[in-house]
Amino acid sequence: MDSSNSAVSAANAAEDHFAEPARPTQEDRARLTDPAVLKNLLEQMLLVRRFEERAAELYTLGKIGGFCHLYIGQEAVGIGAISTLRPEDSILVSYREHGHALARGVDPGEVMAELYGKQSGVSEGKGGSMHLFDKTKGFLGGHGIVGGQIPLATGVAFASKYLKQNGVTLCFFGEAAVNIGSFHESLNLAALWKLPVIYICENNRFGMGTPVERSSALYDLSQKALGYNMARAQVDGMDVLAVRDVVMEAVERARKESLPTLIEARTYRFMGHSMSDPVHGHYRTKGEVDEHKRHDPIKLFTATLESVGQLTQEDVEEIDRKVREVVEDAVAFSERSDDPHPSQLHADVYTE
Amino acid sequence: MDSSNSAVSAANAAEDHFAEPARPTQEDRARLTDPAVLKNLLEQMLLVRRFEERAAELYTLGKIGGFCHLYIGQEAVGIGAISTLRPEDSILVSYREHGHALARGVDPGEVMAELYGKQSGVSEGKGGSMHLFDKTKGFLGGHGIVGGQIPLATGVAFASKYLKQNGVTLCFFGEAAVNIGSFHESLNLAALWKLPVIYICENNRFGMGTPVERSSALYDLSQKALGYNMARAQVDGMDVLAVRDVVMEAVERARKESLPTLIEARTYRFMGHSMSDPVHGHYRTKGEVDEHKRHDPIKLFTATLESVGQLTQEDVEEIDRKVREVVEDAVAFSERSDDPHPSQLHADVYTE
Amino acid sequence: MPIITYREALNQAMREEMRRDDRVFLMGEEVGYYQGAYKISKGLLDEFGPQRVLDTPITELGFTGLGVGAAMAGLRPIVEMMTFNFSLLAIDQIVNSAAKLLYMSGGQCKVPMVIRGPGGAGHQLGAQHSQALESWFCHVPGLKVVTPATPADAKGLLKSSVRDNNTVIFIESEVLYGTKGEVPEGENLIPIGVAEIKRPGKHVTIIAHSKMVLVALDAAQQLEKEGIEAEVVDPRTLRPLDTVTLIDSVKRTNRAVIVEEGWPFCGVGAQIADTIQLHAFDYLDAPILRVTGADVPMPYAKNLEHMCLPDKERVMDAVHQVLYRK
Amino acid sequence: MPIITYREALNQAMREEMRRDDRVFLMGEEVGYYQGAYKISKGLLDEFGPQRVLDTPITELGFTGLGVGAAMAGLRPIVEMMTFNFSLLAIDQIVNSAAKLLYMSGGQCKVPMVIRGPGGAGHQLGAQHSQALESWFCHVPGLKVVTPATPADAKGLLKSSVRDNNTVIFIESEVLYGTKGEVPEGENLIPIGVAEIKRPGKHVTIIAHSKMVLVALDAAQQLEKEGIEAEVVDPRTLRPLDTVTLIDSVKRTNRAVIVEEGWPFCGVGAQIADTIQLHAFDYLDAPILRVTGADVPMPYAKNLEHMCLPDKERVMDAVHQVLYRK
Ligand SMILES: Cc1ncc(C[n+]2csc(CCOP(=O)(O)OP(=O)(O)O)c2C)c(N)n1
Ligand SMILES: Cc1ncc(C[n+]2csc(CCOP(=O)(O)OP(=O)(O)O)c2C)c(N)n1
Ligand SMILES: [Mg+2]
Ligand SMILES: [Mg+2]
Repeated sequence: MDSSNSAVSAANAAEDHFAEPARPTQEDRARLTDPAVLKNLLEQMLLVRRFEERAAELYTLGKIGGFCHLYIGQEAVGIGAISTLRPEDSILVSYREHGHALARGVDPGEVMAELYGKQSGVSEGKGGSMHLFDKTKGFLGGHGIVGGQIPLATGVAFASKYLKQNGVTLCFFGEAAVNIGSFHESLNLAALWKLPVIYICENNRFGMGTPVERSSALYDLSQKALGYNMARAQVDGMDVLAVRDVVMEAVERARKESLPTLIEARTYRFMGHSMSDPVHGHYRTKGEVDEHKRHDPIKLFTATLESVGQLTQEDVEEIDRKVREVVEDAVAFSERSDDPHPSQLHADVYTE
Repeated sequence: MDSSNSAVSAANAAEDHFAEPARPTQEDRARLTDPAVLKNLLEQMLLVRRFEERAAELYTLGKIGGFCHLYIGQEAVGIGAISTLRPEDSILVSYREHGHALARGVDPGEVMAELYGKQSGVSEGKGGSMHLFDKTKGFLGGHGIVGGQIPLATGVAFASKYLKQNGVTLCFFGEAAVNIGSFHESLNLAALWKLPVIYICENNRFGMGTPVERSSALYDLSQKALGYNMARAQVDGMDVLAVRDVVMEAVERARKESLPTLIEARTYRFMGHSMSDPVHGHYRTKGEVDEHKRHDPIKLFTATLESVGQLTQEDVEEIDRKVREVVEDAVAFSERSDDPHPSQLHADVYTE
Repeated sequence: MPIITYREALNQAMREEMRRDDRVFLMGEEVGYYQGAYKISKGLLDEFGPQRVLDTPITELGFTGLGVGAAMAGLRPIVEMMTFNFSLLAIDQIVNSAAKLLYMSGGQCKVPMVIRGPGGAGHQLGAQHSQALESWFCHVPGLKVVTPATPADAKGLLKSSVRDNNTVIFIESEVLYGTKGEVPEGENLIPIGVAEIKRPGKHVTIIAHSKMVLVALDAAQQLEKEGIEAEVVDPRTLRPLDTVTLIDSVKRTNRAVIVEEGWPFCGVGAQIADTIQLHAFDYLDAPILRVTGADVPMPYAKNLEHMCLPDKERVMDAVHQVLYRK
Repeated sequence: MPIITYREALNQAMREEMRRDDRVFLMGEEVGYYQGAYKISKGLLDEFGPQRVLDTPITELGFTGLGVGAAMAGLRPIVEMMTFNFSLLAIDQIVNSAAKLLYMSGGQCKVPMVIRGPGGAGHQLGAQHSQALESWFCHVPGLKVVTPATPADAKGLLKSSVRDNNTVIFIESEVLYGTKGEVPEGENLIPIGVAEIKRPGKHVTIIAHSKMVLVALDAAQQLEKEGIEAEVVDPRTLRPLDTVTLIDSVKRTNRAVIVEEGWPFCGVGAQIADTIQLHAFDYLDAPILRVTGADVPMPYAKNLEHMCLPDKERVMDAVHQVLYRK
C-alpha cells in the first residue's frame, strides 16, 4: 500500500513550475512593445495617480467618506496585469481597487461618483470606495473582507470554464491575505479542478502596520504555490512591462490549458494603509518611504519611454494634462450628481 | 526595494527540512529498542484493536449511539507517536480518537462508559465517542469539526511555551483536513511564532468516500510544510517503530528548539468511515481493503517481534488474553454505571 | 398521489431542476461518488456527470465562496452542506458575499444559489453536530430561509428555491429524510414566503417549522381528545415570514404557542412572538408561550438529549397553560 | 472622579488586569507595534512586551482558535477583533470550541477568554464593515455577551470579563471610543449580568444597549420637555440578561420601547420583547415597540446610512405611539 502511495506521490510530487524573474530591463521590453500599448499604459498609470491624488484631497474635504485605500505606488501591478485581458475576462480585487477599475476602463466619473456616494456611481452609491462594481466590464468588486474575493474569483473562473466562455479571471489581493484560510482553500480548489484563474499577490510589504516578515513564516510568497502544485512567478511590481509579460504568460496558461497561476508582485505602498492612516506611522520611517519612492513606477516608466525615444517630455506633459482633465470632469460629474433617492434604501436587498 | 526584498527572501526561501523516510526495517528498529517498550507497544495496539472490535459489536447492539469512528488499521500511528511523550505533554485529536486516548493511558472503563453515555464516562456522558477528554492526562479531545483541533493544539503549544512548561503538543488529523483553512492558518502561526507542536496527518487515503487524489492538488502531503518553512517528515504509518522514531525526532525539535513539524503517516482505514458507513462502499473495493489488511500494523509488528526473538506465540496470546479482560472489565463497568442524572443537563454550561 | 420520502422528494426536485436548466449544478462533500452523506443526491452523478455534480474537498468557506462567485457569473449552484453545523465555517461568504453583493453592487450582481442540507439534531450526535441555527440566517437581510416539514413542501419549495434569483438557505432535517408523504407528480412549485395551516382549529394556534411540525401535529391530535382544537401553522419559509397567515390565525384563536428545536434565547420563536404581540396585541387572551430546545450545548447521553428536544408533552403543557387549563 | 474616554477606560482595564495576572495576554491584528487599529491597546506592547502583546497575521479563525487552546491550557487570552465583522471568520471556533468545550468535556475544560472589539456601524464603512451581530452571540449557550455604553461600564465590565472563567464576547463601539465620562479610579468591578437604570422615569421604559443608550437618553431628555418621563434601562450584559430589572421597570411604566442598532428580524430586541410579554403580559398597556436598524445591508451613501440608524426622532415617535400620543 505504501508503494502504491509513493507511486501516486511520485506522479505528483510538488513540481515547482517557477518562472524565473524575467531578466530583461524595462528598456529591452519597451523596445519590443507596440508604442500604442506603451503610451496607453503610461496614460492609465497617470490617470490612476492623478485620480487618487484628487480623491485624497476630496477625502480631506469630506467629499468622500468611510475607508479609502489608495493605490499610489502600486499602479504598475494592476495596470500591467489588466492590460493583458480580453473583454470576456473578469477581475476581482480587495478594497484597494480604484486603480484596477480605471485600468479596466470603468468610467472615471462613475468611479468618482461612487466615492462621493452618489446615485450615478458605479454601485449607485451603495458600495463606496471599497465596493466598486461594473459587471458590463467584468469588474466584479471591490471586496472588504481580507481574502473574501479569492473564493469568489475562483468561482467566477469555474463558471467561465463550465460555460465554455474561455474567459480568464484575475484575482488581486495583498501579501497579508495569503495567511488567511480562504487563500488556502481556493488555491487548492483551483489547482485540483484546473480553473483558469490567476492569483496576483500585491506584496507591498505591509498589512496595515505589519511587515510581511511578521505575518508569514515564508517570505518568498510565490513559493506558497508549491503546496498546491500550482505554477508560480515572482515579478518586480514597480516595472509595468515586467508585470505585463509575466501575467501574459499566466493568462496564456489559463486560457490555453485552463490552469491557475500564483504571481507575487513586489511593490510598495507610498501612502498610508487608508486615508485615516498616516503615511508612515510607527511601523515605517519617512526614510524608508522616500527610498521606495525613488522606484516610483511612473517615474521609472516615463524615464524608460524617454530613453528609448518613445516619448518626449512634451508628450508626457500632454498626457498628464489630458488625464487631469478626465479627473476634473469626473469630479464635476460627481459634484452635480444626486444623492441616492431615499426610496433606494430598500431597493436591491432582494431581486425578482 | 526589490533588492532589499530579495535579501529578505534569500534569508528565508522555503528551506526544505525533509526527513528522509527512514530506511531501516522494523526488525532493525526492534533490535535497537528496549524490550519493555516493544511489549508495551504491542499491548497497546492489541488493547485498542480489541476495544474497538468490542465497541463495534456494542454499537450494533445499540449500546453505543451517535457517530462512532473506529481506528482499526491505524493503531501504529497514534500508539507509536504517543509513546514518545512525557506527562507534561498534550494531545488533541479529531473524532477518531479512541486509540489515542487509550494510548495515553486514559482509563478504558471510562472511555467505554463515555461511549455508553454514562455519568462515569471521561466526559460524564456529555461528549460521547467524538469528544473524549481527560485533562489530567493532557488528553484534550476529541473534536468533531474537521480541522477544529488544529488551532486549538497550536494554542495549547503556545500556552506551554508562554508558561515555560516545556511541554510538547501532538495534533492528529486526517489527510482530508489539510485542505481546510484552519490547517493553513495554524501552521503559519506555529512556524511564525516557533511553537512546540507536532502536526500528525494520518493519511488513511480517504476522507469518508473521497480519496486524497480528489481532495488535494498535492498528494505528497508532508510537502505542505514547504509553504510555512516548517520541518516535515513522511513515514510508513503501518510501522509502529518507524512512526515512533520519526515522532521522537520531532518531539526533540519541539522540546529543545521550540519548533513545529508536520508529519505525514501513510496508513489505511480497515473499517468504514464510521459505524454508519459500510466497510467498503462504492468508493473502494473489498479487494483494495483486503490488500491493505495484509499490512495490518499489528500483524506486522507481532511478526517482527517474533522474528527478532522478543516474543513467542504464547507471549502474544497471553497479552491478548490480558487486554481482552481489560476490555470486558470496561464493558462491565459501563454496563453497571448510571446514566447522567437529569440535573446534569444544565450543569457545566458555564463555570464559576 | 404517489407517496414518497422526504429524501426522495429532495432528490426529485434537484433532478428535475438540473434537467430543466443546465446552469444548475450541485457541489458539496460526498455528493457525487458517495451519493451524498445522507443519499439525497443518489444517482445524480450518474445522470449529470462530474461537471455538474462535484465532490468538494472539506473546505466549506472555499467552496461556498466558489459557489457565490459562480452564481455571480451566471450559474445556479446548489451547495450541499453535509450538515448546517459546518456552515459556520462558510458563514462569512454567506453573510458578507452572498447576502450583500446584490445591494453593494447597486443591483448588478445577483447570487442565485441554494445552500441546503440538514439542520438540527440527529440521534446522539453531540454538541457540535446538533445545532439548529435558523435564527442566525433569518437575521440577515439578503437571505431567504426555507424549512420544509413534509415531502411535498420539500419538493415544491426546493424547486422554487433553485429558481429563485436570491440566495436561499434551505434547511432540511436528518430526522425527516425517512418520513413519507403524498407528493404531487411533476411541476408543483410552492411559493417561498407562504405559510400553510397544517391543521385547522379554533382554540389555540401552534406555530412550528421543520420537524417540530410533526411534534405539533402529534400534540394537536392528542389535545383533540380533550376537546381542544389546536390550529397548527407551519410558516414553511422563515424569511420572508408570512405574518399575515400567522396573525390571522392568532386573531381567531387568541392564543399562541411557538415550537422550535433551536436554543431559546434570540431564537426564531422570539421574533414570531414579537410579531404577534405587535400585530395582535388586543386579541391575545394569554401570554405567548414558547417551547424550545434546552439552553445548553447538545449532550451526547440519550436521556439528556431527550430532555433537550421539544416533545408532544411539552407542547401540550404549553397549550394547557395558554388556555389556563392548569 | 476622573473623566476619561471610553477608549482610555478600556486601555486602563486591560493594563490593570495584565499587571494583576501574568496569564492575561492580548492578541490580535495590529494590537502591538501599531498600538491598535483604534488605539485601544496604546502603550501595552511597551509595558508588557511582545510575549504578552501579540500582533497576529490576518487569520481570525486561526488566532481565535489558538486563543481557545491557550485558555484551555491555563492562560487568559484577550483576543481583539479589529472589528466584530471579522469574527464571522472565527465563529466556528467561538461557537463550536469556546462555547462548548466546558460542557462537552464534562466540566474539565474551562475557556476563560475575552473576545473584544468594536461592533456596529462607524461612518460610511459600507455593508461588510457595519454589522451589529450581538443577537448571534446571544443565541449561543456557553457564551456571555457584554455591551457597555459608558466609559465606567466599559472599564468595570472589561475587568470583570477578564476575570470571568467563561468566554465573554465583549462588544464595544467605534463611535463610543471618543466619548467621555466619569470613571472611578482603581478597582471597580461591575458584575456581569446586571442592568442599570441610566435614567429613572415612570411613563415608559426605553431599553437600549451600547451606543443606543446615548440615543435613548437624548430622546428621554427631549421627551421630558413634553412632560413624558421615560425610564432608560441599559441591560449592559445581553447574556445573561437581567430580566428582573427590565420586567420590574415595565411593570412600573406599563409601556416598553426597545432600541437596537442591529437588524430587526431575530434581533436581540425580539427576545427582550418576548421576555416582557411573557412576564409582564398583564401590565402592558400597549404593544411593545422596537426601534432598530433598517433591514438592509448597510449602504455607503451618507444619506442612506443615516436612514438606517435609529435616532432620537424615531425613538420619540415610538414612545409617543406606546403612549397613544399620536
Ligand atoms: C478578515 C479581515 N480581517 C481584518 C481586516 C482589516 N484589514 C483591512 S485591510 C487589512 C490589511 C491587509 O493587508 P494586505 O492583505 O497586505 O493588503 P494591502 O492593504 O496591503 O493592500 C486589514 C487587517 C479585514 N478587512 N478583514
Ligand atoms: C468542517 C467539517 N466538514 C465536514 C464534516 C463531516 N466529516 C466528518 S469526518 C469527514 C472526513 C474527514 O476525513 P479525514 O480528515 O481524512 O479524516 P478521517 O476520517 O479519514 O480520519 C467529514 C467530511 C465535518 N465533521 N466538519
Ligand atoms: Mg500589503
Ligand atoms: Mg482520511
